[in-house]
Amino acid sequence: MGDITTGTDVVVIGGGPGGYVAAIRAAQRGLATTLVEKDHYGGACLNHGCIPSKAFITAADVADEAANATAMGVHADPEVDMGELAAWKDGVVDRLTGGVEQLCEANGVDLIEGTAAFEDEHTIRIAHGGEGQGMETVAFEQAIVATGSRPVEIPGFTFDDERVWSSRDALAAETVPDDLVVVGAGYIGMELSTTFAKLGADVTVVETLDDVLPAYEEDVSSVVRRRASDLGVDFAFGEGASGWEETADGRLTVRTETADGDESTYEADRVLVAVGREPVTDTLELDAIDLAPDENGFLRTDDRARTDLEHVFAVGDVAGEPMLAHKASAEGIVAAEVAAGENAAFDARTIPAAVFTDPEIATVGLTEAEAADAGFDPLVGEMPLRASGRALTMDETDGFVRIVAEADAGFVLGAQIVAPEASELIAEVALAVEMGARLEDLAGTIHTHPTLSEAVMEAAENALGEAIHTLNE
Amino acid sequence: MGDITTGTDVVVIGGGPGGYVAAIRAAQRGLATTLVEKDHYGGACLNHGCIPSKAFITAADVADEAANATAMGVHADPEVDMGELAAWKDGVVDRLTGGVEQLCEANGVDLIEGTAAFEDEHTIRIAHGGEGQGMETVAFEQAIVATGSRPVEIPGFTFDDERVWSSRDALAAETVPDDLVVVGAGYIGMELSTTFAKLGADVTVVETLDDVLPAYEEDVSSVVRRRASDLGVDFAFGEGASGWEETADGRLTVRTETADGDESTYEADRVLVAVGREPVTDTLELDAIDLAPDENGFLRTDDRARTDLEHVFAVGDVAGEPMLAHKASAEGIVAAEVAAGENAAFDARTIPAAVFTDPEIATVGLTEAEAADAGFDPLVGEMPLRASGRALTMDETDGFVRIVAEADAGFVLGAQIVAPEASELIAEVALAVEMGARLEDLAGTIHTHPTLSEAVMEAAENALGEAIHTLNE
Amino acid sequence: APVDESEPVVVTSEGGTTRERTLAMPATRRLARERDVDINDVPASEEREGEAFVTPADVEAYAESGGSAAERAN
Ligand SMILES: Cc1cc2nc3c(=O)[nH]c(=O)nc-3n(C[C@H](O)[C@H](O)[C@H](O)COP(=O)(O)OP(=O)(O)OC[C@H]3O[C@@H](n4cnc5c(N)ncnc54)[C@H](O)[C@@H]3O)c2cc1C
Ligand SMILES: Cc1cc2nc3c(=O)[nH]c(=O)nc-3n(C[C@H](O)[C@H](O)[C@H](O)COP(=O)(O)OP(=O)(O)OC[C@H]3O[C@@H](n4cnc5c(N)ncnc54)[C@H](O)[C@@H]3O)c2cc1C
Repeated sequence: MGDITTGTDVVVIGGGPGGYVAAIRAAQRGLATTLVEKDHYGGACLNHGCIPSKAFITAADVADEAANATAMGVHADPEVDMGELAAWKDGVVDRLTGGVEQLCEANGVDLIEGTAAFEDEHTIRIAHGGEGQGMETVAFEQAIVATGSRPVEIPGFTFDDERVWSSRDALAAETVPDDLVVVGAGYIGMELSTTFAKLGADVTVVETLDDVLPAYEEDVSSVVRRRASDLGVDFAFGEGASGWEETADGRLTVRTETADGDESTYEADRVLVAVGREPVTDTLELDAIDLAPDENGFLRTDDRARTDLEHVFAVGDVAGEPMLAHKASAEGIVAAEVAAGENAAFDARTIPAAVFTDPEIATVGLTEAEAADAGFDPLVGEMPLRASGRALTMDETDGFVRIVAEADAGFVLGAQIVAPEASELIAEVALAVEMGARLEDLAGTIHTHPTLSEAVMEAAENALGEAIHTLNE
Repeated sequence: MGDITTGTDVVVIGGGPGGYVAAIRAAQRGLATTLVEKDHYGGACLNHGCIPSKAFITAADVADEAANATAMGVHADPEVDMGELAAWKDGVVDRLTGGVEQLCEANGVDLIEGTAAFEDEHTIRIAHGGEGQGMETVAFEQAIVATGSRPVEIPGFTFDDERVWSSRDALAAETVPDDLVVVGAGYIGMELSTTFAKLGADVTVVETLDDVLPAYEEDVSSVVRRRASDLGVDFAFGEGASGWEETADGRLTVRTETADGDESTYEADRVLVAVGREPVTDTLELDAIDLAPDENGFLRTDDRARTDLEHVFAVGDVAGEPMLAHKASAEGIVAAEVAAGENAAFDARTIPAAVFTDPEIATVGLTEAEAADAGFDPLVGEMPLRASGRALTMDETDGFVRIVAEADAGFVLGAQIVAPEASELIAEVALAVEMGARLEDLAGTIHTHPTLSEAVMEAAENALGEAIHTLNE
Repeated sequence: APVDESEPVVVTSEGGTTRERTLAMPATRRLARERDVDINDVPASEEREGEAFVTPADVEAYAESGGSAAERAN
């Protein structure tokens, strides 16, 4: 194929949840829209992030729950065939990425496969994959950069050895390693350690800090840490992974070092490095449009998702924290609508977040400490799951719902939930925060019995000093 | 024990979710409160309703999911030991009923075990259970009647034969019958048929109407019907159970009749009659206070939960539909606060309801037809689960989220959800209805990815003609 | 929340009599009861679903102005 040049109103670079959502909305608004993706539609999220990880988690949970339900009279000895699991997961991913492609086409988005780079302020050059596939240039009025992020490597652990896994490699696994070392106890590290432990691996987590999930409060992360320990996950806190060697039988010895220089070693079949993600801008040739990432590599944007250039937007992981799919999509919508001339802006008060560990964690808005720092007089209510009828009938009583409000008028500021289905329960509190709801609104809304969401109501009642199922101090 | 007479501000008759919640709130408000329960604290809900049914459902689901997860590579051959399941369920019930007792005591409620009947407008007589236990009278200022409901019997099927089960008997089962006939395809009938089918019974459901769950829209109930069929549940629609005979080997032959008089028979080990519940007032000697139930047996109340007598309240199942635990508790709170002299009223706009079938159903507010009947111009949005990433990763794609709003300004009027965790997802929409939220509020609240609750947002977007993951006609 | 702030509609009851139905958030209803105000008497600054929608501020304003239910009953 030779060079061709076409023109479009909006070019979207990157087909992840930031980019494809932006492209669909731009097309819905009547703009001629071209989406360029170098790899797979759906981006990290659908191909090697949110979706495959949740598929693995589902299967691991089904097996783990059945294996550990003797208390309720269920006896099973589940075996997980990792090859079959991987194939099913691939099927789920294919269906969703195929769906993204269809939705784009149905909405009239032009799809181009290839790697885009800026040529000048109104032109991109697209290098098609594969030899002899040639180049293509697209002239555009406006561009939306949605190139996402990739896993960070640490010194001594490049991802080119098949024994050194990024999260992407872990989610492409076709077998379960007998021994797995996980470097990093952030949310990706913890989701995957728990999952691989349930799938049968002996997991050791190496973390420089002294607890899992440092972004969360101690009583939140400790529930997950304890459960992971119960599943057999070992923790090496205060240790940083410094390198690895091959053993005689082709396995790995992972070396770690404490701040004081004490060394330890861990033998494993695989080492998963999950220490963070970094924005992807290096494929874009930003120089050509005189745009530079900030000191953390992100493209800075305003609340309209605009970069320093009026006609170039950036959304999703490449545009900064929190690096979450739903934040990427929400920004994608704003960018598309602004590009279409609408008066849109990213004005969500809050972005909920979930960690799909066991139990799940979900948070929204402010913690008690953050509320105090922000100058509020925080009023906090809690409902422990052990007082929840629904939790008891699920045999899942570790965790709690905490609601943070401000004492004056009782406006809901945030919530921290550690519970089965926490990721679903948080939706109600997110709506409460967005709507400017008060504790009485949560408490005064009738909640179905028996559900875990009653705990949201009870936590609000507890804050008001009116709980029925917990004692109000 | 001889007769004693004591005095109290408020006597609460019946310790179910209506009564115990009322008693705790009354005590919290400083009233001297006496709670009389003839049977078990927690009422039908904790002892032979909501809680034991959900405990059975959990275990049945854990086993069923593991047995049917070969698509995702999980191989298991779970066996359920019904005796162990029953013992675990009893433990859960004991823990919760014990909790109710503790909470009552911690709040200063006086507990009396026995059957209460009115002696005059300010006195009840309590007959203690067991021989020689004697009587007790309690003088009260105000009374809250929370005597609940019991399963309806149908002609030919009295619950005194051990082969004829009420829902209470079914939930006390220690073995799984090989063949089970279920009379009635309402929510209790459907929850229990699905559960017993998963536990290994061959289930036939006999229903005079021509579909399951007649209270729900056809596209809602059909999802549950199809899934039940897949589980092996047989349906005999258009047939009413007319009687039964013992077979030679001690089993049952259940006879049914169509409207045209055609007879059929079904052999079974047990027949579960789940055709409805009726309010319990016959133990109360209401004549003594000149109070009479209405033509359906309910005690009529105003929005302060007051009966025709200023100082006598009625809450929960005995006070009318919907017969749901959370409605009982909400009324209990109102009654207690009004009794304490507060300006409380039952002014919830909506009472959500859930059915714990497979998948779950949950509804709140108005359906499309109800909205039209109420004079609204209904605007409806839907998100099928097969378009939800989370549903795909759970291998659960039957069902949908439907949001009903009014077209003018987009105020949310209701929702019908058929999905895993529907009972939890409905909480967000209930809050939306109570808050007077618009479709844009649901659509504009960022929802965590990947979750089922995104489908609530997508359904709202679909109503607005702005969905990303479904096509907007 | 994306609340429509264009034009506050003041929906009052005709000729001083109370409305039959008022929409308000749970916290507002409770506030009204705590302030001993009949929510159906409170002048509404918004309208939803074609009916008066009373906000907490409406209740406070009305209560401050002395329009309590108890008084009216007297
Ligand atoms: C294991 C794991 C689990 C996760 N779980 C969750 C979760 O549960 N919930 C959640 O919210 N988030 C989760 N995330 C994060 C989530 O995946 C990201 O936040 C999200 O994918 C960001 O979307 P994006 O559109 O900004 O970028 P990406 O999804 O990274 O997509 C960027 C796309 O741009 C393409 N691209 C890059 N450069 C070019 C170029 N020059 N030309 C053409 N195409 C280009 C890439 O190929 C890619 O497809 C997870 C991530 C991982 C790794
Ligand atoms: C199988 C089944 C499943 C159910 N599942 C759900 C569900 O998932 N969600 C839901 O919301 N609802 C469910 N329900 C309905 C729920 O159980 C009732 O709505 C709820 O229990 C009503 O509460 P109540 O306090 O009004 O009455 P009850 O719970 O019936 O309690 C009444 C109490 O009063 C006592 N009593 C009666 N007469 C006297 C007297 N004269 N003196 C002293 N004590 C007396 C009784 O012993 C009883 O303990 C279910 C019901 C059944 C049968």
